[in-house]
Amino acid sequence: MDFLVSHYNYWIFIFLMMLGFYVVVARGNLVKKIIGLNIFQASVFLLYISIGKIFGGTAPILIDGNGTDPVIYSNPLPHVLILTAIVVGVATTALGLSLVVRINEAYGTIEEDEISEMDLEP
Amino acid sequence: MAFLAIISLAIVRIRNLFAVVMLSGIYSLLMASIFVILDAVDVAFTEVAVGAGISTILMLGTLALTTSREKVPMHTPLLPLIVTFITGAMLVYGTWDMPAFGDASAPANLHVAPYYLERSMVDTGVPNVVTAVLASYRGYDTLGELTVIFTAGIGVLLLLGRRRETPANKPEPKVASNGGSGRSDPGKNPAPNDDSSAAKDGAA
Amino acid sequence: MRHHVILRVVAKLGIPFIMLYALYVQFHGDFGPGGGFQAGVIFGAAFILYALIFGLDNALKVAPMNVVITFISLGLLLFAGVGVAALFYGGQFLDYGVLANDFVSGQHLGILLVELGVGITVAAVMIAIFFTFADRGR
Amino acid sequence: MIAAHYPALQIVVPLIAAPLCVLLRRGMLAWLITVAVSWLAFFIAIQLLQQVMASGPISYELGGWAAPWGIEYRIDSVNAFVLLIVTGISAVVAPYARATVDQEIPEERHYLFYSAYLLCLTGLLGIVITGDAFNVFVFLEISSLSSYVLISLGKDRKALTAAYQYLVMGTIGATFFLIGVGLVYAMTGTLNMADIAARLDAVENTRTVLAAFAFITVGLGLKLALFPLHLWLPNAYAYAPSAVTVFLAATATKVAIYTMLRFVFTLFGADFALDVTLLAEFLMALAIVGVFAASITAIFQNNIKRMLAYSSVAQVGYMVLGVSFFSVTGLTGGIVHLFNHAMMKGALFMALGAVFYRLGTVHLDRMRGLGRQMPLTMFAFVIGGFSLIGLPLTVGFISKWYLILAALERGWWPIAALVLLSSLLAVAYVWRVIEVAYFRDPPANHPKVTEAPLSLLVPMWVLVLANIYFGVDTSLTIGVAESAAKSLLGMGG
Repeated sequence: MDFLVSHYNYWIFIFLMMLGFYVVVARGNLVKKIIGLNIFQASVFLLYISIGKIFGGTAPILIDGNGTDPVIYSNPLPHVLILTAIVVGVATTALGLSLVVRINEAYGTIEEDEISEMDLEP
Repeated sequence: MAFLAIISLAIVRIRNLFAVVMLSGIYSLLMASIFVILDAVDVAFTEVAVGAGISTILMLGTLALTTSREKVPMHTPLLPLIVTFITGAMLVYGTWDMPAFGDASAPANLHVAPYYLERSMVDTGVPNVVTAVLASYRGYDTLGELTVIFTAGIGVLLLLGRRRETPANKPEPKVASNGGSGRSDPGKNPAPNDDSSAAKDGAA
Repeated sequence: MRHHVILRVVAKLGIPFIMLYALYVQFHGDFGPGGGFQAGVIFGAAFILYALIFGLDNALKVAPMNVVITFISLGLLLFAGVGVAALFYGGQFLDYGVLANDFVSGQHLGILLVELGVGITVAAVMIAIFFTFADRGR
Repeated sequence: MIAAHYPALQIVVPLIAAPLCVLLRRGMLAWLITVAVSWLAFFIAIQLLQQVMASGPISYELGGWAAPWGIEYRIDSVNAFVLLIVTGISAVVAPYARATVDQEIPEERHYLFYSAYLLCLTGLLGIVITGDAFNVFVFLEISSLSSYVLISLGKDRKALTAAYQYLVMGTIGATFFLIGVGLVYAMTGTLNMADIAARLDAVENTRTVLAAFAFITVGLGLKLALFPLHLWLPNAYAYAPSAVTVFLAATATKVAIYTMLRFVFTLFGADFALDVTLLAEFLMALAIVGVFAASITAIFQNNIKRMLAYSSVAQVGYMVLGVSFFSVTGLTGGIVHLFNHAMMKGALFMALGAVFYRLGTVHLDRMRGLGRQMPLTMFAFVIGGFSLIGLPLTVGFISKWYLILAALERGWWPIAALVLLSSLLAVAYVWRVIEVAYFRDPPANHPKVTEAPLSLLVPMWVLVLANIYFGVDTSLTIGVAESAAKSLLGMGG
């Protein structure tokens, strides 16, 4: 039971992660794929942040400034990593979407099936 | 948390892409509030600005340029389901030996992290440890991150940018938007193009 | 949206405050949550709001594409430049400690400059991406 | 004094050059910068390799913070060698790019193109040089994002879908990698590679580490186009602009393989990979199936760029095969094939780029009689093809020789036989091109084609001659590769 309580939140993240992943692999709409990627990545961010959470902790902004105060701070390192990863994520999204726009201009559709049909005929 | 799950399920089901984009904005907001609960205020701030702000705007922009209806897929998504299931199972398997959530004595919170909390004020004089780590201890990562953003900017300009460098092009935006893409002609056979270049090279 | 008086007035009043807030986030990042990236996004959002309400053409008059592109590179150059400056002062790459007389104030200066570089590039990239998307739609 | 900062300069020089190109807004200037930077980077890489070979691994602490707290560069013989490959290829591609880019990309975007190219170079070098697990992710994304853009600039509209497909697959790969790194961090509390390696022993048998290992391997497998995960590669290489294809084909998968080597051997350790997981058997099976499946597909391609792209998937199989032996000879073969494949594929794709420059297509039908019209280009293609097959006196022979040796060393002669057999498949697809180019008459209704300009021929022949030179004199390549293999297996070197 203890084990369940201490791990259930990881499993929720995994559920979200897999939903996002499923959207990416299963859906043919190019925009929806990108949204799926976003969900997928966002849940990985949650996984990282929850690694760094400490019960009873607070945000890692030092209060009296010398680091010896009795307050517990949560782990700042995952926060830093995820800040970077979020930025990387939005960069990917922007690029992916501009590719979608160009594909729509070139093919007139954003459905994967229709595009691959058009590619097959010479 | 339950909200998150419901919204993401809705995203999978709903085929009106406008609704999906809105929902994913809400998803980001919820995500940000969870980040606050988990003490990651900086991350929450960024997630709101990026996920609910910029991403949503970009998505809407894309939908305005393309279409907002998703079509019903023709094939049954069995293989993706299996792949997803295996990945998920692997992850659940992986969490089995993970330190309990919120445990102060987890290895992640013991080795490197306390150093930052103790030293950042002494080393850098910045009380926000996240900023100190971001800009100084792992400043090189941030340089990389900035380069990623730079790359995205360059990429979007390369893909969608229009010739704006020469003001002479301005009066005829319609023409420029076609010429700028260089690929709006769906003809696949580049024959006219290479003939002319071959002729030119032959002359030279 | 050219004739929505309320929108225009509210935006005119609001945009300066958004920018001010961005600057606050930018330079207060050492003490509270925030920093160059968030500030850049907010600053970019101010321009995006302007473009949404007053039209892209007006926005392009305020921030011509050429200028925006220049700022994209300037921010990155500022960041990398701080790192290279540290090399010239005899430190390792990105070692801000050597930038001023004592280590801590050098670090502080370095962090400030670096965050500024992040802010500039992020804001410029956001504006550039939005403008190109909006421009494409016409 | 400046020599001490070579590791930082290796990355910083191309990184600063990229925004500089954007600032200057002149295609010509941007190209000059690119060439200068590539050569400078090549020079630095040579210096670094010499330093490493002379005095052991170099460590460079960025920001002056000591290792587990700050990020460090760690250069040993393995990544010094890969740095040399990447910068060397870039040094020949950069001059080559001028003519093809002039033709394939609208003039007003040239400066952006070169900027993206430099970013791609920065990303690849950054992955190779760093000693920090998370930093790998950041630079992986720099190189990936820029290569999506570069690929999408191809003339055919299929380049767009190819780039999109690569973007989705690549992002999934990177995210998997991120999950893996996160799990490792959760178990060890550190991101520095050497530190992880030291602290991982204690938790080696946990399921979390196993899952992390699986995610990192799959994520990188996507990036290096390991057989069942290779779907993005053929289209991406086939429709990208010529210079981009040359550069990516010769470097991107190599860097991904290096990263896998680094994670499997340095972080998790060969013992862990062998004992706890079935990685060796798994990789070997995938490699061999991959070699055959991809080679056979290659035979049926009429777009020659696509054919070579499938052949790249097969060649990745050879490299992974070398790795999967987990022995010094096998690893030497794998690592030396990194180098050799960069040489041969570089030369082959350059020749095709020249063909495309003149013909505007690389379709097999249109290449009839090309052997007489573009003799130098096609002869370069022939030698590159021989190297691909593995004929003696070319670099391809050396790698196959080592692979077969490694197989025999273990007593696995069926595998040696399979390597030989797969070479026959290479003969089949290379021969198709040779036959068409030399033994068919040129099509009558098309204008006459002339030899490619010098700016394309010179870099091409530099690589072709390198193919032959390193096929005869192997002291440099094998020497370094052997020392790299030994250091990976923890035997010093």
